Amino acid sequence: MQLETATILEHRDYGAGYRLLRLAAPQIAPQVQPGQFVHLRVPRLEGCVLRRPFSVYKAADGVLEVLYKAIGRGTAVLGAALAGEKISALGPLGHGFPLDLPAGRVPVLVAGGYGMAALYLLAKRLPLTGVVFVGGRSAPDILCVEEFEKLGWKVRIATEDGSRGVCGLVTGPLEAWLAEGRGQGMPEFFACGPNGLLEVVGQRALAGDWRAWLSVDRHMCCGVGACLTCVVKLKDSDGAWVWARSCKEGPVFECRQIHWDRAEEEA
Amino acid sequence: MQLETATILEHRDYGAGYRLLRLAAPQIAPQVQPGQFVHLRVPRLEGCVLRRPFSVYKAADGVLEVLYKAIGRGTAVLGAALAGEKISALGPLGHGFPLDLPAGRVPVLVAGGYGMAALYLLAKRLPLTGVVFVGGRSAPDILCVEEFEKLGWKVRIATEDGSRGVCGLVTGPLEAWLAEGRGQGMPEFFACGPNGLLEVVGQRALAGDWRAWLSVDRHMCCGVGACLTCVVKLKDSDGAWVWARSCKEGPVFECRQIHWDRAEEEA
Amino acid sequence: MTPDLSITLAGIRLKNPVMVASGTFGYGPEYADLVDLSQLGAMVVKGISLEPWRGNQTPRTVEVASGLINAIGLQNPGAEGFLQTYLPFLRQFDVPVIVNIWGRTVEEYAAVAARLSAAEGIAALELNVSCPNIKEGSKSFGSNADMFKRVIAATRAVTKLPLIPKLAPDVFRVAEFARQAEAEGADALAITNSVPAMAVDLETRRPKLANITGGLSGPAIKPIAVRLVWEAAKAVKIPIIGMGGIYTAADAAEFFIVGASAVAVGTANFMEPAAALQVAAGLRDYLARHQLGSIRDLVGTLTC
Amino acid sequence: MTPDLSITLAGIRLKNPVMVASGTFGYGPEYADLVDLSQLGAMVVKGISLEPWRGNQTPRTVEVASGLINAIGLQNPGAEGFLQTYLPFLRQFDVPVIVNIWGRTVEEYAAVAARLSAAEGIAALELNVSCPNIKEGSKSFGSNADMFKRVIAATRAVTKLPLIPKLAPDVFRVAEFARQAEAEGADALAITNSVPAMAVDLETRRPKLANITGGLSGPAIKPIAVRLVWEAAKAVKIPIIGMGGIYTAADAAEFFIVGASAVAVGTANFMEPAAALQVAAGLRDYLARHQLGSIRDLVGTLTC
Ligand SMILES: Cc1cc2nc3c(=O)[nH]c(=O)nc-3n(C[C@H](O)[C@H](O)[C@H](O)COP(=O)(O)OP(=O)(O)OC[C@H]3O[C@@H](n4cnc5c(N)ncnc54)[C@H](O)[C@@H]3O)c2cc1C
Ligand SMILES: Cc1cc2nc3c(=O)[nH]c(=O)nc-3n(C[C@H](O)[C@H](O)[C@H](O)COP(=O)(O)OP(=O)(O)OC[C@H]3O[C@@H](n4cnc5c(N)ncnc54)[C@H](O)[C@@H]3O)c2cc1C
Ligand SMILES: Cc1cc2nc3c(=O)[nH]c(=O)nc-3n(C[C@H](O)[C@H](O)[C@H](O)COP(=O)(O)O)c2cc1C
Ligand SMILES: Cc1cc2nc3c(=O)[nH]c(=O)nc-3n(C[C@H](O)[C@H](O)[C@H](O)COP(=O)(O)O)c2cc1C
Ligand code: FES
Ligand code: FES
Repeated sequence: MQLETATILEHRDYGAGYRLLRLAAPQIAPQVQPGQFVHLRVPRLEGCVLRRPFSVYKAADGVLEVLYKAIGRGTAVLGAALAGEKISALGPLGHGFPLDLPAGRVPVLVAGGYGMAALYLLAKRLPLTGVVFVGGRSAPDILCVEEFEKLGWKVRIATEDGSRGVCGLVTGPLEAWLAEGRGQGMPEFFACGPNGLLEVVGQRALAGDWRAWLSVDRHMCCGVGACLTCVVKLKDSDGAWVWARSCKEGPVFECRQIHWDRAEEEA
Repeated sequence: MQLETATILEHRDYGAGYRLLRLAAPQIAPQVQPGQFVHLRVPRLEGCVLRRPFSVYKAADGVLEVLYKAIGRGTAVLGAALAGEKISALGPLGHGFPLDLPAGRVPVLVAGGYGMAALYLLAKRLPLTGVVFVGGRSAPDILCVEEFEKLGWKVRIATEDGSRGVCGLVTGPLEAWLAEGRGQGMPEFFACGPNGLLEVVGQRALAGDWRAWLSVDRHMCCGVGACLTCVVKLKDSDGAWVWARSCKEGPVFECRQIHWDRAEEEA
Repeated sequence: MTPDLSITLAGIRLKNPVMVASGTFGYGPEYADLVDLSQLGAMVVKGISLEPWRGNQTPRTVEVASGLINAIGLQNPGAEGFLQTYLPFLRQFDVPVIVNIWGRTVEEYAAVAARLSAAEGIAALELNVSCPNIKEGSKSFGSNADMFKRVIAATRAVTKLPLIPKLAPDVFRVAEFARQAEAEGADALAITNSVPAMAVDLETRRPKLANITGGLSGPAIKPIAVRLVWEAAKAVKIPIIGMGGIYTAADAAEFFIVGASAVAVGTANFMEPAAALQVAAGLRDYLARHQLGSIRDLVGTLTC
Repeated sequence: MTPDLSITLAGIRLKNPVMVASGTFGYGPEYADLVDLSQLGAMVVKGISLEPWRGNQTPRTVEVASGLINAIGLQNPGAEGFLQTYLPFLRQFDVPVIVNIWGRTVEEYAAVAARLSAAEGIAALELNVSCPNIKEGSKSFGSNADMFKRVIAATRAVTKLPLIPKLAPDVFRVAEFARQAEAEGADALAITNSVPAMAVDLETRRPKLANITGGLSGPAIKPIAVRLVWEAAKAVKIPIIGMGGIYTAADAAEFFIVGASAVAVGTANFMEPAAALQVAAGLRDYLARHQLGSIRDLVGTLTC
């Protein structure tokens, strides 16, 4: 974990409503593990008091890449940052995905939205290839497909409007694939996306008695475990629950760890 | 008085630390009288709740020009506005300088800082030419000299460090000029600049039994007379004082109107 | 069908529930060239006292993070000045005129209320029992329960006009004050006035306001104001006019949802003179989007 | 000569007068990779209660204009958990550790104070009598004069450690509470805690915080906090730790000028983990520029 004044190398539209932010961050970049994130101070974001967390999409040669979508004021103002500008980055933060798959497992990645970015680094670093399921509302929301294919991964797409891939939710092609015989071995899930997606993947893994590593998305303040904003409920030994900080112990948790109680969770 | 969505036509450095902002403001521009001001909503100035007031430097053909110096956050952020952008302008506001000089008067303009900009429009609109005294800390602080000369005005300069014109305060050349015989007639003063300068000009005018029109610079909120932020003390008929709103009854007051009590005034 | 913005508040019929807040819109003529006053929910004029009042020395305002601190000190032309100079002007417009009043003593409150009640064309009196900028007494009224009660009772006794006490932002006792105002016969409540605050100039080490302290208004106080309205709305049945940092329809909607029946736009007028009209238009859109037929359907709909 | 930033506060020697505020810097390990804890004026840990406490449901924070509303609800590992897990870690650093404590009853306050007093390595106890996020009781302590007194008296009776009550932002009665705390034997005061506030989600019409209300902190409250410190400093002789929206040395200087002897940096840590160190360095520059030999020469120098 470092606080680094990074330099913006490139900042451009990436398609699907996303922007690519490339940063020279020689201290942080080499340390990044898939699923970890960086906490960025958006330049010129006045009237706001928090950094914004983003998963790392690529990290190599002292360079970090982030893919993000403008959803509110912070990401809108971030969009105006120019190549050459400095940006304060705190990272890498959190605990990412495990890379040591037990023998015979088939990695199955399930992504919604920016989840594709977070899972790309995982696909790149995993010792073997597998299959990626990606869902979105419509064709233009589907990110990074070619990137995954270049790494040798199979990509299955579902869109709610059927404009690309299968029509419906990503669970459709996932179930089909599982029914088809799911590759050579036992699936091991890795998911990143809306909380609803995570829960579905978690439930499916539990049903199949497989493991699912879920990257949860929580609002964050400090990003380092100090403020207790980002907590999620984990199962306790005695059937009760305890809080874990998604910025520190997470954002990746194995689905068996998570205590789901939907009513109390964030939307 | 109009609220107009103006378009930035040009925005560039003007020298002396000033920037020139040219606006297409077809509703406001034709109405502007010298000494009036516009209240601008600085684009992207988040975390601030007020507009910023600026004197009009030029107004012709539906175009307004403002010369401003970056002194705080508002003017710094304004500096980033680009040609083509929209900017909300409220104006023209206040009461400016009188243009109907009694016969035989010589107009004497005294300016500090952005005062040169405000007085330029006056020089242009007055039915006759006169002399302009301009003071500043150092040569690079002296604005618009050539502009005035082009209009046929004489310009006398004083800088505190002597790097341009006479060394010292602007009162030096002013006194010298008065002693020399001060042109053909009775001086009529028009001043815009720091409150200290205004007071000196006012005192000198009183001493000579001349008139001095002073444009006071007060912090403003509404700019239209509603909030009572910008008040200055005017002499009352019975020797006491009453408040006047510098955004409405001012910013220009004749020095005999003003009730000076320095201790209570803004720094 | 376009949603209905009209409401009846304290017996006054308003075309829409968005007023302009006292002290931020003058007495009418100031913004009349820019804004059609007839389209305002109500025009709440700057605080009027029995006699003309000069207010504080300058500087009187200072901009701070997402807010403004003001210490105007209630400068005003007095009741007679208002009635002669401004009320006739305001009566040209089809808009309810609410006069914000204050006094240095309980008697002065009653006197100015009585004087204004004798005039035609005033829809209601808003009692400023909370202005943080007056030293002689008004200051303490808002936070001193006994004085607060006496001021309301004394004005109630002399006027038939609807009475709208404007509460001080007393963060821990708002429900108590709201209940007391209701018990004394208030017809509605205005919540909240600006929050006591100060700022210091680091070069001179002097206060940035001549009055030393002033009242913080603007977006900075919105979350505090929403909370105060929510607490008060749970405590009383009389309607509440919510205010504090309202710039947009979204800001206003928060106040309605926690229980305000109307809102007022204050500091935002300095940025956008037509802010109140924009808020009203935006509320209409919001209601339409949420399939609510009337603004009244939004009031107090917070689900906890 | 470089200006002297060291102070002695409630008998504790601090290298510099800039602490980190309770709840914004964890218990030490969280920021230790980024910030040399030994360089902090003091480390004030997140509120500790007798037993472990889970705090509120999520969402627990929401960003608003120039501020943050939090309703963490005082989640903490309890006194034993703190003593076992965190105090040994903190004792590695040359920094005074101030433990912020709270209870749901007067007895719990005394019990946690007693337990912590038995440990080595705690410099002082900060009494959170003002947290707006606890429902059972702590909430009312800060605004209920009688409870406030009893809490201070009860903890005073069981500990020799310096006691620092942290006041609620009660805008109209801060002087009264400050005097009462002094009378009950408090060694210093911390002013202010966050300001009760709320925010509403317009799509769901639900509160943005699971706890409905929370405490507003950050730049939005700075002018309010400066004013509270000023009022309190006039009322008491014991030193005051000022806080609320401090991001820069300029922010901090305002607090010193109105009478704070030390300051704490809270919400700013989330943006800049080393904010407290930057504030201390900036204060040194400010003192040098103003030819003041010590930070003590700045305290209470407001000219009105
Ligand atoms: C571990 C993690 C990794 C993330 N990775 C990515 C990524 O790679 N690409 C990407 O586009 N987005 C990512 N997000 C979401 C991203 O942080 C938000 O989109 C962003 O914070 C929105 O900021 P805003 O100011 O534009 O939105 P606003 O809604 O204006 O923000 C208001 C507040 O809410 C917070 N917030 C809003 N939406 C989210 C959200 N979905 N998650 C967390 N906080 C939120 C903001 O941080 C801010 O504090 C990630 C979030 C987390 C927690
Ligand atoms: C009638 C009038 C005409 C003016 N004409 C010009 C002009 O032609 N060119 C020019 O460069 N400047 C002019 N000024 C000054 C200009 O308004 C300020 O420089 C500007 O408001 C500074 O804003 P800021 O946010 O950069 O400064 P900050 O100091 O960050 O502003 C904080 C607050 O103080 C106010 N403020 C700060 N300095 C001044 C000041 N000198 N006068 C009034 N308010 C101030 C701001 O408006 C804002 O409300 C004029 C002021 C007035 C009243
Ligand atoms: C410059 C100014 C003057 C004000 N004058 C008065 C007043 O005379 N009487 C009053 O009750 N409130 C007065 N207020 C308070 C406002 O009416 C309003 O309650 C407060 O500003 C909060 O709303 P806002 O955040 O929308 O401004 C004044 C506020 C400002 C900013
Ligand atoms: C996330 C968060 C948690 C907090 N937790 C505590 C706490 O446990 N005990 C306490 O006394 N104050 C707590 N506070 C209040 C701060 O210590 C501080 O008084 C307040 O935030 C004002 O300072 P600031 O504006 O610099 O943040 C907390 C504040 C925040 C933002
Ligand atoms: S964001 Fe602060 S603990 Fe996780
Ligand atoms: S700025 Fe509002 S009255 Fe002049």
